[in-house]
Amino acid sequence: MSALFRIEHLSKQFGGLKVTRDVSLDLVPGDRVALIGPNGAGKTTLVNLVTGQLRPDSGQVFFGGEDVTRLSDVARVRKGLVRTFQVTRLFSEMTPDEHVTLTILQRKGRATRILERFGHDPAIEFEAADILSTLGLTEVAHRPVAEIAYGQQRLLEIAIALALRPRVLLLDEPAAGVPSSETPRIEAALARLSSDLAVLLIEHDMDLVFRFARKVVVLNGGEIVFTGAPDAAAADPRVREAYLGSYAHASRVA
Amino acid sequence: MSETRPLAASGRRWPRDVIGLAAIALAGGAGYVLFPDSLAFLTRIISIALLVLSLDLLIGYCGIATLGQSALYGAGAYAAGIAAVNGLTDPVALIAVGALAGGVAGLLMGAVLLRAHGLPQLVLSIAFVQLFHEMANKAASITGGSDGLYGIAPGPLFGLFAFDLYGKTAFFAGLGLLLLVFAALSFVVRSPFGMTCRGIKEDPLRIRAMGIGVRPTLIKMFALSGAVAGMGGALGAIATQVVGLDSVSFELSANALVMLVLGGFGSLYGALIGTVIFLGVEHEVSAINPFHWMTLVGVMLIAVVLFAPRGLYGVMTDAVARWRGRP
Amino acid sequence: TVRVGIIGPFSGPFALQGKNFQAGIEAYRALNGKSVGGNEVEIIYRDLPTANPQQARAIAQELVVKDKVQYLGGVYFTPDALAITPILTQANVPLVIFNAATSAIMEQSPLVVRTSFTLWQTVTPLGKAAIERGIRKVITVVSDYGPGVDAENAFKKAFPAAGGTVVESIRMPMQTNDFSPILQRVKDSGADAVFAFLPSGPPTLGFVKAYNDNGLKAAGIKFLASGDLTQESDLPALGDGALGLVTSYHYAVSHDSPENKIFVEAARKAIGNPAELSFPAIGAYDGMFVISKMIEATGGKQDAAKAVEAVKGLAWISPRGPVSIDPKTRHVTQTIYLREVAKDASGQYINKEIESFPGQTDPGLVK
Amino acid sequence: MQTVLSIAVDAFAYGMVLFIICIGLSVTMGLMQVVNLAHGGFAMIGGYIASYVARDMGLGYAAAVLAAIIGTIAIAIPLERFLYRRVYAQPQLIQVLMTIGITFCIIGITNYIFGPTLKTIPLPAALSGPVDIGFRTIAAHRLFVMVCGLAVALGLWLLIERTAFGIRLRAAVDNAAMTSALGVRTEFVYAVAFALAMGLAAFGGVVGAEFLPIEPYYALRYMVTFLVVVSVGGAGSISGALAACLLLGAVDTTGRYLFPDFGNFFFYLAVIVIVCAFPRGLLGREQARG
Amino acid sequence: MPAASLEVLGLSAGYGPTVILEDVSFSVPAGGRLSVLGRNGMGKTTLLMALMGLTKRTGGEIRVGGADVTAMNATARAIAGLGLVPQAREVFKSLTVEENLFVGLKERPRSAIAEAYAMFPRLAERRRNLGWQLSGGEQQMLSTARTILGRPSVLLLDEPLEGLAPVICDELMAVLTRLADSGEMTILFVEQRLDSALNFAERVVILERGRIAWTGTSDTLRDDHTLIERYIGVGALH
Ligand SMILES: Nc1ncnc2c1ncn2[C@@H]1O[C@H](COP(=O)(O)OP(=O)(O)OP(=O)(O)O)[C@@H](O)[C@H]1O
Ligand SMILES: Nc1ncnc2c1ncn2[C@@H]1O[C@H](COP(=O)(O)OP(=O)(O)OP(=O)(O)O)[C@@H](O)[C@H]1O
Ligand SMILES: [Mg+2]
Ligand SMILES: [Mg+2]
Repeated sequence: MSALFRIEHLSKQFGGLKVTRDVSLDLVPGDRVALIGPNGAGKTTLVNLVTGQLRPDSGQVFFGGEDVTRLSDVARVRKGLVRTFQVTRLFSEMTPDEHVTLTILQRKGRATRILERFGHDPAIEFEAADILSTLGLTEVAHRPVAEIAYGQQRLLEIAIALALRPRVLLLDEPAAGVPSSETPRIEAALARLSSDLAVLLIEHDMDLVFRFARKVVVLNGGEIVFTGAPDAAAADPRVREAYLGSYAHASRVA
Repeated sequence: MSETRPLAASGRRWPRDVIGLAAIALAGGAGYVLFPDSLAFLTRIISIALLVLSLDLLIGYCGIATLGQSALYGAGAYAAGIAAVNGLTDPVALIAVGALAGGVAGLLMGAVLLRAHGLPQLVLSIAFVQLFHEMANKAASITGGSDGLYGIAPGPLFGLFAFDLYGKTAFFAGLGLLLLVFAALSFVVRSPFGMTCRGIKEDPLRIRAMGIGVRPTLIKMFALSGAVAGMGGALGAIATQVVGLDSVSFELSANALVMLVLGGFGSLYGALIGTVIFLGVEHEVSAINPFHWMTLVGVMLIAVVLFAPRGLYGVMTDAVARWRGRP
Repeated sequence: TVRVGIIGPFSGPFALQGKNFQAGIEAYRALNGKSVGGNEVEIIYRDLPTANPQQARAIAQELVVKDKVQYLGGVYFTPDALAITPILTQANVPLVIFNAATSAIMEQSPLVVRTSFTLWQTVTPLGKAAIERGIRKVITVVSDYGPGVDAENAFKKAFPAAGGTVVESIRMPMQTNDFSPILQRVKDSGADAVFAFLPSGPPTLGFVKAYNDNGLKAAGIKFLASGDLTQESDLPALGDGALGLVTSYHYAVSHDSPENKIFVEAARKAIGNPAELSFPAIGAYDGMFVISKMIEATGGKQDAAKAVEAVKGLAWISPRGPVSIDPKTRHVTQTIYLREVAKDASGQYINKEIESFPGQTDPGLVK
Repeated sequence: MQTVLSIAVDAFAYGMVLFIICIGLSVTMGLMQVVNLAHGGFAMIGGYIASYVARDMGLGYAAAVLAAIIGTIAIAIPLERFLYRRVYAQPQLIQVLMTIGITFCIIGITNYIFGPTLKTIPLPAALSGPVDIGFRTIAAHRLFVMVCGLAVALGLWLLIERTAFGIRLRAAVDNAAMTSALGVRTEFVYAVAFALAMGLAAFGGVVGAEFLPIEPYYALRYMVTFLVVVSVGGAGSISGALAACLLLGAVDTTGRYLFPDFGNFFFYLAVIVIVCAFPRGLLGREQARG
Repeated sequence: MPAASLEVLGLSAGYGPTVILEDVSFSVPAGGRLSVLGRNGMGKTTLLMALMGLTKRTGGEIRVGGADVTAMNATARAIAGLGLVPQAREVFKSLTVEENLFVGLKERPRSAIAEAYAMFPRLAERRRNLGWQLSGGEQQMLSTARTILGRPSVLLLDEPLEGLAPVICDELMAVLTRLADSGEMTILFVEQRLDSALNFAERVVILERGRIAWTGTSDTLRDDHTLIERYIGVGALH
């Protein structure tokens, strides 16, 4: 299958620090890839480069065969290249329902209409309610985000991403702050994603990584040091030393 | 500033809007009955209220720092004034000219201001209004410079009501305009556009990640805000028949900001209340003691910050909430 | 009772000038009583801190409609006066201007009378006086706003007419804090003298300082100006640096006449701090005189046209010297004095009159 | 060549004056994140005290400067305790409202007490009068201001960037709750910083009085200039403020010499160009990442 | 400061008018380790913030080493020995890593910063970078190290493992265990990962809607699957 999404020789440095070194990667529809690596390896930076929050020093990003390296972040989102944030970025005065509704409106090209009422379209209301219930947010759907617990805010981040109907979804530690008992919700939401969608997951929760991923990419010092099946990653001594440590589950998988 | 109530509380809001508009109309009527001799002053309040409303659109709804709003007001005032001096006398047309000029100036200002954020943005706005001021001063042959643009003689409103000494026509024209604008803005701030703007205010990066362009949205708001301010300026020009350099000054912008914060930003009612209270107090206090009233106004501002940090409108809604909450 | 509404800058950046309005009025009332021909005169002060025509209009309308004043007086700024003139006829109220100095105001309404001056009037005699002092080449430096432009135009007309040349004209922005570069340029221009106009108040201090510090005084470049620049209340701050500056104006607090002695004493008492007395007080004092004459002529009844008619051609000896109201323009005809900053016997800085040009009308109106 | 040198000297002198008057505001606004529009008011209070001490009491210039600084701080401390402290954590617009209120009060009160006339601070003989610096003359006082400006810049930079107090202050501004949870007495740190800023304001007001004369409306008259200069420099950066003052001083001075009729156009166009080129201020730092 | 005991008696706290925590009482002996568990939004963060003096307390009492700290503000409590690693990390964005650590030193000499670098070598590499430039995990390390540097006698940790790579988690847990065991600190540990929480602490408190729902030893909880399912959720433990 031809690549839906491809990174070629991407590099970025801050001051003297090379945070991304000649990274190349591709995703095909249906891919479920986990990107792991030690803290500060450059995972979030890579996402920023791919989604256009940062400009790479060199290298290219292709999406659906088209070079999007020069496109703005907004244009990339509209094409279906969607991310979530490692640290939640939400509007504290708005409710989850409003977040999702606004996102759906955008998808339909109606987010900046002046002569329309917000939240008066039954179809959109229905879709928003559906997405929120998938992530177990129905109960807090109409409370301002400032008042809901952090874990729920994490889930809302994902809800927004889903409302955009992405073709490539980049999840930056979606489970951080979500209790292990709630991670199944995230997994369930991810499992329901359509199969022609490619997902790249960054996570330090290895349980989630190993249950979700069909391929693991390990980043260290800005470079890809390993690409392969989850079992192989868990067994790889370099990966274990640099990243996994005594991770119990890894030994079980291996 | 945060109200804990969800912003666009679903359900029907229009009864509230109608009540709000009726309240404004009623307040206007009460002003007419209670202060029949101060109509020129009341008209001035309305004119400035439009400026403050337009400022609220940018500051309260989009989080744009600006101390240059009077550039838009002045653009409307001068455009209407110059059109009037050159023979356009229909007041409605003059207001439209003001709105157009304000809108165009708004686009321009947006293009400049959106290049920075926070304090630097504030400075851009100051520079912007100062440049406008200089230009109006330099172009004395068309603007009258520091002597003011005079010789504005608007024709009768709708061909029926002439502008008179008592300022009745100007007042009612202003009140009508205010009601129209207010109704339109109440709708706008609850449209998807309004919601997007609030989102931008809090986190533009988040809005971008949702796939919404921040700049185009804000530019739109600048144009809208400019049109509102421009109408205010045009109203002032028609009612006073003179346009002075003060209408494109930093001082006017700063005063408008003070009025807005006083009333409570992020709410259209706050903008109105702030304008009425500030100008009303200033007018009364300065009539009572024309020499030392400034201290009293200063004390009032400090007191508001200490005892009503969310603005006067915030205090009112809190009071209503408490009263409702009581069984 | 007859009510008179006075509009002036009683607070804000021009509070000093407003205070002088008040001093002039109170001095008049102290010396001439608070009633005219049996009609008690009541003064209502309203504050208008800066040029703001909208507010001026609102205040004037309120004074007329609500406070039922029969006369309007005061007004420091031109745009404010222009905002008031359109309502005078319908209100049946005359406006006596104590300061606002643009010639054109008089044309806006037949009910306006002015007792102050215009820059055309004060500056024009300076042209001849400069030539007499051996000055041939002058550079003009004025603040870039209405009065400044008037001053520049007046000088540029009068000086060449008397045989001199204006080598260069500079208009500097109102908010100029550092005058050093401008005076450096003046120095480099090679003129014999600089003609300057700045509104009275804080900036004059920096200007005069820069004149001295940049060595213009030492280089023998003369300093000519309209009297606004050396108003008496600013002189102590200007200090020795101002000694020898030559200005032309319609009034000096130190003017030597019995009428002025009486006036100054009364006005100083009214203002409190004697050092604060300055030229707006005389416009107000004479303005009150004119208003009194109007009240006398109408017997206290409201008749604006008759009141104005009554003072056309009126002539009297003001503390500033002999003056009259020009029947055609309704602007005050007066003596303009050439003065030099000096120290008097008691060590106070004064504008010492050195020459007088009597019977000056406003040349700005007969352009 | 002569002209260029001459302009350069004027530009430098004017830049230093701006710096010395504005730097206190850079501390409150940039570092403490309090938009203190009453800054001019405090500078003016300093000026009045100095004028009183030097002119009416006849004490020396040095005594006047000292008295101005101490007196202004004495007035500022209760205001900090009862007014400013309430708005540190509030939105900037609320701070604007309150500090404008304070400014109005300061203007009203000084107008009432001292009257609306200009007040001067007599200079000692060594500082008054022109000095010949070869190609032109310049006021001795200007040289004095230049030296003061450089000294203040250096001292302040060391204090903010290199001392424990500076680090704690910046931490408290960044996140007051967390700073106090780490055991730092944030209220004390704030009070000291505020006093410092007000002392600088007073110092600037006195030293700069030759350029910006002391009168009641001083508090508002120069507000725009102060705001512009500080913000162009970049939030809380001493070197940024210095750079901005020198740059804007140069633009202003050159504009006024070469094209006096359009002086302000140049100034404000330059402001727009600079801010567009450096959207966070000259030396302001980026504050967020995606 | 050596470890001190922590006693909480009938603590209630909340935000504005809403009360979140109600009548919470527990105690930890000096040098003890206690894990606080509970689902999302049950008030764990609120509890730690209230202990530190950062949310409004509406009732109850807090004692550190026997001394009543209830009336103190956050600064005074920090000086009295409490230290918090907040959930949101709260690193000073505009300060460098080294300056961040400096603020946490309290009265200790500057050289003590080396301890933090020994704990997290990654921070030493980034010492001149500003707070906002750090990656999520680096911020977490910085936040934890900053508080530990101040040698609190009672350390409050709000999900300190979030965002850390597994190797780093291991190391941090080892450090924390050592600190408690050597009697230097009493540790209150809020964590979402049940196994880490149970392995670390001998005792556990479970919060449910702002009240203590269960308290007991880790071993009891580990073996009681119905209890886990009820208060924490299915599949929490592998
Ligand atoms: N703007 C910047 N300036 C300087 N250094 C930066 C900047 N942004 C990121 N870095 C550095 O680049 C490195 C990679 O950061 P990045 O956020 O990509 O890490 P990460 O792999 O996502 O780590 P984590 O797992 O902790 O989230 C970090 O060491 C960080 O300090
Ligand atoms: N600022 C606030 N204002 C009002 N309510 C709040 C606020 N912050 C939190 N809450 C509410 O307090 C409750 C407890 O929140 P808290 O953050 O203490 O939970 P938590 O147990 O730490 O959750 P998590 O596991 O997600 O971190 C939640 O219901 C939340 O909605
Ligand atoms: Mg990351
Ligand atoms: Mg929590």
